[in-house]
Amino acid sequence: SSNKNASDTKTPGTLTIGLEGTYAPYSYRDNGKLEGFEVDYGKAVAKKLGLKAKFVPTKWDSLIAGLNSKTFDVVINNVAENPSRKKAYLFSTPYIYSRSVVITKDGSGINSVDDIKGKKIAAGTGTDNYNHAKHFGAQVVPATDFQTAMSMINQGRVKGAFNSKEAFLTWKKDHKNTDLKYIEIPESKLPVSKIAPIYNKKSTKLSKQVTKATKELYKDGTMKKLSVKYFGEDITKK
Amino acid sequence: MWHIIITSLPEMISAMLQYTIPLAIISFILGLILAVLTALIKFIEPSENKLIKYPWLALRAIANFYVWLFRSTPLLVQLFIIFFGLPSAGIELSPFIAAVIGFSMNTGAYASETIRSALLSVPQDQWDAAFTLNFTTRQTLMKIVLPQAVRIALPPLSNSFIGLVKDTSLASSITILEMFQVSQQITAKNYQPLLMYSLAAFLYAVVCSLLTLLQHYLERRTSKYVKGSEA
Amino acid sequence: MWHIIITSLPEMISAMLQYTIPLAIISFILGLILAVLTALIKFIEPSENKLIKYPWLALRAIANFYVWLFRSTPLLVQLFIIFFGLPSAGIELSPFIAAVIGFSMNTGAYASETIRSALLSVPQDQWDAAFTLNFTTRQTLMKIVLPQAVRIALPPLSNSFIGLVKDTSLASSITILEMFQVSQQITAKNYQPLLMYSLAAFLYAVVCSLLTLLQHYLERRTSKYVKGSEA
Amino acid sequence: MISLKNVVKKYGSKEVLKNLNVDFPDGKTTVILGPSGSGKSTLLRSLDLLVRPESGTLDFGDISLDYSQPVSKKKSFDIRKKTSMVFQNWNLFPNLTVLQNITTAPMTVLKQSKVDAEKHAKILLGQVGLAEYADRYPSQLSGGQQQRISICRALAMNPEYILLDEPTSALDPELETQVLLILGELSKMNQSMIIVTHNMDFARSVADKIVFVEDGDILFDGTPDDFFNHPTTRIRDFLSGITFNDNEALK
Amino acid sequence: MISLKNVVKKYGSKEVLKNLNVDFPDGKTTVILGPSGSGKSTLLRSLDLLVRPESGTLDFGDISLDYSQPVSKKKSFDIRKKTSMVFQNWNLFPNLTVLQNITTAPMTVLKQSKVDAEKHAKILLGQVGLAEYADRYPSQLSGGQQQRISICRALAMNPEYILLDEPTSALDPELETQVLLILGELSKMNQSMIIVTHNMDFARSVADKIVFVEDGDILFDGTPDDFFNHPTTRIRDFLSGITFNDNEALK
Ligand SMILES: Nc1ncnc2c1ncn2[C@@H]1O[C@H](COP(=O)(O)OP(=O)(O)OP(=O)(O)O)[C@@H](O)[C@H]1O
Ligand SMILES: Nc1ncnc2c1ncn2[C@@H]1O[C@H](COP(=O)(O)OP(=O)(O)OP(=O)(O)O)[C@@H](O)[C@H]1O
Ligand SMILES: [Mg+2]
Ligand SMILES: [Mg+2]
Repeated sequence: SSNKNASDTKTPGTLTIGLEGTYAPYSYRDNGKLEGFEVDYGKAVAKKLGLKAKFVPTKWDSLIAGLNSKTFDVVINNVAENPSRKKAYLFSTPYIYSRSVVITKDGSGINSVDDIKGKKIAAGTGTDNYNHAKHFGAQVVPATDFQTAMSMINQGRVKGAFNSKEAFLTWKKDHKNTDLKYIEIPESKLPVSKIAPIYNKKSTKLSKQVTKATKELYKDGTMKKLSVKYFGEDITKK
Repeated sequence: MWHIIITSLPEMISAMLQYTIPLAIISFILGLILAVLTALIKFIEPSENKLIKYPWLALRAIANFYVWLFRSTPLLVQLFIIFFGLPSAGIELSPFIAAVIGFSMNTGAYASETIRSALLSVPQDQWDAAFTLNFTTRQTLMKIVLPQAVRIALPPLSNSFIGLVKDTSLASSITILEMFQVSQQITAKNYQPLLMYSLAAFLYAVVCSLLTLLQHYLERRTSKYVKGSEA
Repeated sequence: MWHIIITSLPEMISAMLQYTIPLAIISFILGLILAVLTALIKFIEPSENKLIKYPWLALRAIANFYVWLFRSTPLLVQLFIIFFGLPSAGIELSPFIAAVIGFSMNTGAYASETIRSALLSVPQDQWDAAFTLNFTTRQTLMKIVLPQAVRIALPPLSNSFIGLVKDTSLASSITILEMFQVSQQITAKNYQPLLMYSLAAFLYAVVCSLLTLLQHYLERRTSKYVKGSEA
Repeated sequence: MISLKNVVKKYGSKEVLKNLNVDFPDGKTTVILGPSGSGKSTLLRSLDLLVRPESGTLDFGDISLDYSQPVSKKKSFDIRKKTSMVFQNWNLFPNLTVLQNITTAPMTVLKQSKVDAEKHAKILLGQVGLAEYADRYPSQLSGGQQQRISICRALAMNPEYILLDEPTSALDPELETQVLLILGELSKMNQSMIIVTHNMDFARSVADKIVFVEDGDILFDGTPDDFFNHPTTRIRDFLSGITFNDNEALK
Repeated sequence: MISLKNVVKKYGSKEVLKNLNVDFPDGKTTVILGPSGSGKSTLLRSLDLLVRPESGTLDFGDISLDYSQPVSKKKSFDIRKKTSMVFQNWNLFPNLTVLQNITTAPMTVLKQSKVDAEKHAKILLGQVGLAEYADRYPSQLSGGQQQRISICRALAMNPEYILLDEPTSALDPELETQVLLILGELSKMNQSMIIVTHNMDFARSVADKIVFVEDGDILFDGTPDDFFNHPTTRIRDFLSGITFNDNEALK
């Protein structure tokens, strides 16, 4: 990476990364610092590119708007590849292979993803989970953040939630006595989501550089190390 | 671009008619009732009768606290606490009811100050004249003072209402699919937040402008009796 | 619970001191300047001199449009367009500058109406008396009318300022890490939205209450000359 | 007859009425005179309970009231029913039409039917020459017209006494004349009236009795003839409108 | 001398001043009388350009002005410099102290030094007996005191003419006397004054010349002696305060 200064970043020498910062364990705030898997991953990539990572936390809509207006070089915020996004934006190689699960209460009558049909299911507006839940016929209730979705299940306002397994496991660590559980969705029904950095269409060079850097991080074991640190297992592989 | 606009507008307008406008109207009416009650509690001096006086002063303390609380904290937090916080106290409300309660109480707190200052601006002379004619306090309020106060309070109240229309966008945080939330969902598919936000802004502007026209109309109607004084 | 509060408070207070309060104060001052200018443009009748009259009327049309636009669209959308929309017109602003522009222009639009109505409420008699003494329009405004108008406009302006403090939470949507956004980031880890929101509300309430005290102090200072009339 | 006995009214530590005793006879016009701030309005308003003196008694026909005791709603109602006040600034209700200004109280308080109340109101309006103004709002009328309407409003309650506090001092001389002529008529019809005024010519022509108040004390209580033709030094000074040295008043 | 010639002022289609011609002599007190709404205030305000008639001319010493032409800033400044208006409701500036009310215009407009302006103001305050009120605000004073201060404010500009529009009609009789005494003094010192008033006794005692206005026309222009002692029928009616039938006025 000797031509690092040729990177087409917004601020020379800096990789400006957009994220929400409100989704543990991907990115969140602890002891006054931004932390999480995506934060560490972003730092590692930037280091490989010889750049300084600068994280800009903001709202989801603002991340999209910021991509359009090139306010950020890249958004690393648990964004899954899908055809419509691929049409509008560029992706680097994925850094997580994420499984969405249905989170529900014991005895809710939901035993498989097919059971959510016609039921009230919480999911974040604008997320892939929202679209998937809809796809399975759920009556989707928008939830602003993960805890809100859990509260809504506990309060009986919804029957379940559609979210990433890792987010639920992280939450469960803090709520050991919960009677919430998750139900896996077989790959035949819902393919694994490829979570990848997303760019403005014009950032071809940068996206390639990040792909290269990510591959190096896979090779040198950084990805696995980070995954184990935050998720307890390696979810960075297919 | 036109394609996006044409496909999104019907959805957004329908969300507007289904949630934004009913929420605003219902909450405003309830808020106004609450505001009048609160304003009267703060305005009317209790009689010396102890059975009335102390409960009244207690009521007034509650009213003062209520107004202070709802004016000095963000509306978003108020909605959140009503919807997500009250269930832990055993009170579980549907999103729409929670929104109506939150918006009414917020509007009520602000509007009560507007109404109170309008009541205060009706001169003591009017009270004297009414008492001399043997009107009771209640009759004086209903027939003489409130009608005059409403006239004075109308412009600021209309502004509050217009503000409320725009604030209904916060209802999305308690799972209501109001117009702004719908525009965000559409954004999630077409990745044009700027355009969708502008479209939402346009719809708000249309509603607010219509409401402003209504306000001018009401002002003209209720100011019948002050026309002479404009000469 | 106390642990959470004690660990979060310093972070939130520091975000408040770094963004919330400076944003509110700077925007309010700029907004006030803008408001006074806008109010004067709408208030002062241009002289008959055509070189002055037509540009002035054009300016007034702009002022009217500005006030209408910023009052009838949501502040969030205004911020969004300034920060994410203007770059496509080649104007790229830092988040803080964009926020200051958005908040000032929004405050300016609302406050200009407050100031204009305060100017209108200074009686024509005062103008007559000043003209008779050969004051120019500008001297009359500066020495006689504005000081009286400020006194009248102070309570509603203070309310606007308190509103602005709470509205700074919207700055998070243009990438500013203000207090409320910090509280949401903390929430992501501790899963206590209700507690964190209440904590945020508490901090807003503290600031707003302090500001209200300041308002009362200013009102008392500027009302020196109306004291006699309270008797 | 209305009798006040030993009436004391304080504002803060200042005695505004100092142990006053005075009668207002039935069917007569009593005029209260005195310099500004002497307590005339306070005295008049005590009769109607708009001001509550600290002590003293009010006797009014069969009603008697001790100011130092709490007053029952009923007693206050009965006293106000027998009196009606006409104010210096008219205090018409700006949100009601002229007709409504006159009829609202008879309908609300005396439970008259709308038809009766309006009939009576129209007769009264005719008497003061304003029959055609029934549907206007007060702000559309001149001061003299408003004052005449406020007299109609008072009369519509069929009071025993009409109390008038400087009823013409906010009017210019020609409008004043209109109102004074009407009050003169009422006086001739033996309507009981108590009038505070600064207009000496009017006082002289209409009064059956003069009460001169200064500094919360009654300095004169007698006939107009005595007052105007045999004045004491103080009254002569008052009548010739002596000025005070404000600098001394300041100290 | 101030001369108005052929002055016409309309509000809408209504002629409020109908081709008026009138002189106001130097060093004299001219009193303008007339019923309410006759155009007295309009006439007075035309002299000070607070009202702009549609046509006619104003001659004032070496300045002459055609109302139908645009008036230059300089000309308007010069005319206002030679005149000062005292208003019925005083129109003191409530945000300024008594002293500032008097000194602001001399300092701002005449560029007097603060020391000079305050010295002059204090002399004037002394003359009206209010030396000790310099640091109060207008709202803390009585009407009579406020009116005296507004006279000081006018005098502080060293005007050739003082214009007074019903300077005492908002005062009660005793306060009125205070102000009238001061105006009497000024009149004796040959200050040029033009006074609109309803107080006939005062008019009679102070006027060098009487102008009687009715319905935008001048019906009398002459000496007080002629006006009061040899009145026409209309003037006699006016002096005895004839009332109008409002119902006819309405039609
Ligand atoms: N609400 C009040 N609070 C304190 N003092 C008052 C109040 N009302 C009246 N006073 C004082 O009581 C005294 C008598 O006032 P009152 O109004 O009875 O006088 P008045 O004879 O009617 O005078 P005027 O001729 O000016 O109307 C005055 O010194 C006045 O300042
Ligand atoms: N701004 C205005 N617009 C329309 N008509 C007006 C205006 N000012 C005065 N007028 C009318 O002009 C006429 C003369 O008014 P003006 O104030 O000069 O009378 P005046 O003689 O001073 O009366 P008063 O003794 O009541 O003060 C009146 O009929 C009045 O209604
Ligand atoms: Mg009085
Ligand atoms: Mg006039």
